[in-house]
Amino acid sequence: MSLEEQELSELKSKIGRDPTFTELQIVAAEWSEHCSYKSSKRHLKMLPMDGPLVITEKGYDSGVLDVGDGYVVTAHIESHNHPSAVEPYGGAATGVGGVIRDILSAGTRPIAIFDGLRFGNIENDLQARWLFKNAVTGIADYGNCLGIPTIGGEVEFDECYENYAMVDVAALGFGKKENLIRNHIEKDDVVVLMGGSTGRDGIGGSQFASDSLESEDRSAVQIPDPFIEKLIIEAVLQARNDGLIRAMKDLGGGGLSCAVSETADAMEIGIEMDVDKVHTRESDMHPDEIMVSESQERMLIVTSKTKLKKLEEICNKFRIGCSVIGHVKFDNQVHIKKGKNTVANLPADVIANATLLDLPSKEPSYLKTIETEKKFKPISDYSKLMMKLLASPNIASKIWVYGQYDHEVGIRTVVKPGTDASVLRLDNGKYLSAKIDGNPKQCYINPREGAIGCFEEACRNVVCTGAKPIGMLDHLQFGNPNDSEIFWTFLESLKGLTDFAKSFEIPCVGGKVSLYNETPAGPIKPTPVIGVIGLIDKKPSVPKRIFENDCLLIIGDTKDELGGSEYFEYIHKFVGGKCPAVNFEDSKKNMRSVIDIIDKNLIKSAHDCSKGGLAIAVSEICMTNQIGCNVSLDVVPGEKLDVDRVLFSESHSRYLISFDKKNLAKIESVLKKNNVSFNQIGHFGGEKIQFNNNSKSVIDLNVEKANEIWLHALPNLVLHGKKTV
Amino acid sequence: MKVGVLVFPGSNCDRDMYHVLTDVFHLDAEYYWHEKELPKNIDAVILPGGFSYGDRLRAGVIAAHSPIIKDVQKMAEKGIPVLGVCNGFQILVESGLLPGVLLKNESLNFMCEWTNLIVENNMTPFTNQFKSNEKIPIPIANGEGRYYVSDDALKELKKKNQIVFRYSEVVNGSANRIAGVCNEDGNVVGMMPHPERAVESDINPIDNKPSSLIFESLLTKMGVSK
Amino acid sequence: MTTFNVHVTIENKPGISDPEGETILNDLVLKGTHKTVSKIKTAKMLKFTIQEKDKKSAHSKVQEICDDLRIYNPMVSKVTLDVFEN
Amino acid sequence: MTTFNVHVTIENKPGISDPEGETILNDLVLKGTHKTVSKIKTAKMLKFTIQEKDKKSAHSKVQEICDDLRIYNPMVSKVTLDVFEN
Ligand SMILES: Nc1ncnc2c1ncn2[C@@H]1O[C@H](COP(=O)(O)OP(=O)(O)O)[C@@H](O)[C@H]1O
Ligand SMILES: [Mg+2]
Repeated sequence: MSLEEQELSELKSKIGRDPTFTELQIVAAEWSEHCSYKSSKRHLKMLPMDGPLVITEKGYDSGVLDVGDGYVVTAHIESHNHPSAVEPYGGAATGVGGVIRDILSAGTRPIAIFDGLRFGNIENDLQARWLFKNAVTGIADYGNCLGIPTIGGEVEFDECYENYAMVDVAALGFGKKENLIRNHIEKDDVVVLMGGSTGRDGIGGSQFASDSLESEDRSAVQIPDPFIEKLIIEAVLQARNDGLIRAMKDLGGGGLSCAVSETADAMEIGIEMDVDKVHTRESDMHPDEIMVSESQERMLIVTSKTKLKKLEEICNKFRIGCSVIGHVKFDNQVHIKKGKNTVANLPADVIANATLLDLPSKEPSYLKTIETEKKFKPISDYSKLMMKLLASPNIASKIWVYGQYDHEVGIRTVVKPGTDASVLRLDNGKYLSAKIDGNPKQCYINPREGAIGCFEEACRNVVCTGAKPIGMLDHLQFGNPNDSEIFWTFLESLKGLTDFAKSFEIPCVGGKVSLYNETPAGPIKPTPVIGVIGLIDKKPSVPKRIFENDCLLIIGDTKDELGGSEYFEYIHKFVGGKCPAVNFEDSKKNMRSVIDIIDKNLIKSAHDCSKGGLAIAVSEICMTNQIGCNVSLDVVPGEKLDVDRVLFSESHSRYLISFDKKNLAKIESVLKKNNVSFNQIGHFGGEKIQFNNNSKSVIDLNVEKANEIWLHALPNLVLHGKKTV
Repeated sequence: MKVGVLVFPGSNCDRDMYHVLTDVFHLDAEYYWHEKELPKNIDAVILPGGFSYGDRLRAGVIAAHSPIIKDVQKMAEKGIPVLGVCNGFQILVESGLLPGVLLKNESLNFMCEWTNLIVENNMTPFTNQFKSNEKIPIPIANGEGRYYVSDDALKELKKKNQIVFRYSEVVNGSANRIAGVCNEDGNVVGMMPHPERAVESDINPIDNKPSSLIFESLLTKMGVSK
Repeated sequence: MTTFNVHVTIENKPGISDPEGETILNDLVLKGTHKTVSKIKTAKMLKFTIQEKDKKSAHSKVQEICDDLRIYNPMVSKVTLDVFEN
Repeated sequence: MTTFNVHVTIENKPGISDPEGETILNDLVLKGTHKTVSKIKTAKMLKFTIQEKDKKSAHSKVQEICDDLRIYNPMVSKVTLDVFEN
């Protein structure tokens, strides 16, 4: 681990002397991109962070939202891309562990996990298959053991992740407002390291996350221990109930160095600690190794001298380590000792605040021609094409994934994974809905509109359950920021997200930046992943079974926007075209209307159109309800388009509403009042999924057959290496 | 009456079970940490699900050596109702209170899904309100849930009416599709599916009444009127 | 007292199926070009480090632990012990 | 062609922690009366049955399978092969 030459001279001039070896290691860890956000921080400020429900307190690692009646919801998102690319099982599992501890740090109980997974082309890439399979097992083993339900996520495959893994994990917490950790420290307070022992595993992890994979330090492998994490959760929550915690921070990237210096900096205090007091796994660890080790499952707790004994008793009960490693001082210095000797003594704000960069940006040249479409071969058999799409890895059912995750534990899960957003019941009678979404194919073609699209899609998913979006998490994942073209795509995405968040008044309550995501073949496509949290005051829309003669209606316009669509990319192997763009006014009207008709209890279910467009969205409804549907493409609202474009365009802001015929008039009147674009496009019944255009049959599929293919395509590929269609 | 909910390091359905006992069925329930003794005045004992000791070595085997299990053994001998759910079932099997073993699911994966149970024995303290062969929609969530006994032992189980629940379809490769069994006296019952996840209508997408009967059976057994 | 390493191999008794071994064989090994493999059986191993006066007592001690603490479930598995002097 | 048994032992590399072994040691073995055990390390074993012309090719074939099919991840684990003639 090392500092750049210029950073080294900066450090020297700030402290007025040469740093010690340990100081160098500490600063290198903390000034890494991963811990310091040096490339992104000055720009992230543009995101709106405040809102009527947002509670801010210094030192929180997760966002806090007031959901009324004395309760709060916390939220955070993290990624573990680099570690997962070399050790998918452990990397993905410890990713879950890290984000859970962020939720815990605020003093709330983690109640849900979400995972966003991205890999290379699993149809022909064995490595991608291996990565995918092991990452899923890693998340399952960790989350299941903790007893925190994994209730949603996404899975996507794209050539740009060849030999790489994108593992994003988000988590939600819930608790009483009065139980939030206040992070107020007093003189003579003691600093406690709680949890697993400190070993050599994961040394250099944060640096590793900031390097590209070729130059990685492959020693940064972390072994997950969900059992200890579970004990930490229970111990911390009991200590919280007993009022034993003054301040708390989880240990993540940069290990003790980061946790200690960031705590000291945020609280404007000093901390003096002794590395000999840290419970280590190996006896011969150097001070700098102890300081930067990224061993998992550890928490830093500041407590008062008088409460220490009770905290130790709790740790004893839960058989977890608990070392008093230091105490609070008021000199704003981070003072690291080994026994009597000082090995590092630096001002906290120097360590915790790397000099922020202002990197240059330039529009990538590939964007100049990306919208130009090529001429496609005409489609002779749309039904056959549909079967192929239903079996494609990005569209096939993900039940093989979420079926391995305990999504019921905690007995809150009202809407289970499998449709759009999942819904949890809260203790105050309200409901929480959440989903994460990304779309690198669209973000590559248009970083701004693509990012906005991810945001809107996550909103749409939440809106489909009847929830109003109240908060957003952003995770910005890009290649090497020193490449000005890559940095431009980062800025564009960020600006897009900011505009959307401001216009829709959805505050950003947390996020993460992950840069240097490069594979041997080059940078990944821009991969922002957006999480949206929604609140439901009354009853959520739990999808009800659809029967014969129920109606299907679409809200929103279908446009000629097939850039980045599965149809272009999977069927025609074409990357390019016009990226779907969100019209903010239409988007708002449509969201409002959907929430309105759900509130009025007029529908059976709402489903948004996303990957695969209208054709796939309708098929999903049919397959999950085991009923046919007859759809007329000529009455779909929007521009007049060729049949394939109506079927497969991935235009945003569209919702499919299924309902009992008798409610048609009422629904129409709400929609008319809201002045949205809509039409009844079909009715349910029979055993066939049929699309007609001007009474001519375009697609005719047997529901049962389609369902078989859709359900089994993914496990067939992953487990048996078999393509289904 | 008082129900003891045992808590082992790594239990994670204890709070769910407690909620159902107290908030849904208005029972007096109390947690007992695995190192504690069970007081004499307990009327029923429940071992909830989770990952005691992280499922290390084998699910349930380490917890089966907990001090509190000796008390459970004594209570079981006295005829007090004991229910083990999921990991609780695994612990009861590993401690010898119930016959058989629970092996890795045939899929080799953790499985979380809704399934249907058939009630085979409606004479236990947890099934006395069921009609024989009644169907219960209920979720499973486990990695080591495949029940196994030798063919001879299976014959014995059948003869002594120790099979309490069976899956209505093949789920994980369990012998005879067994999902739950009891001891010879019928007072100790273990089951892999999670009744505590199915008794409330807002989280049960199918029908919450059948699962409720598991707890109502206990109330009936104890002579508590609902 | 001498330090011994005792390797305890826990595997299914004959007649008890081993889906994991079968899956590795069928879905992984035989899918490739490796047709000479005819069987794969999985087992779990615990390597004990133990201080005992001699090899024999190291063996009997670990055997006792395995039986007492149900390190293996005798209904479905068997154990094999190999003792090595450190 | 001869039939060989090849035992593949997969375990965490030295220096990489083994939480399962630690739990078995601390929460099971040391809780009892067995204080002479100082360490337990877990490993996984795959027993291959393979037809090859000699011991050497049985060894190299199985090693190749383990590497190719990513039976273990060399980042975390190491494998040891023991070949036995049947
Ligand atoms: N990795 C995953 N983990 C958990 N649930 C997942 C995962 N991938 C997909 N799902 C679930 O499958 C359903 C469909 O996912 P997706 O196609 O991404 O939905 P949408 O198109 O509505 O965003 C959702 O309920 C989602 O939460
Ligand atoms: Mg959706």
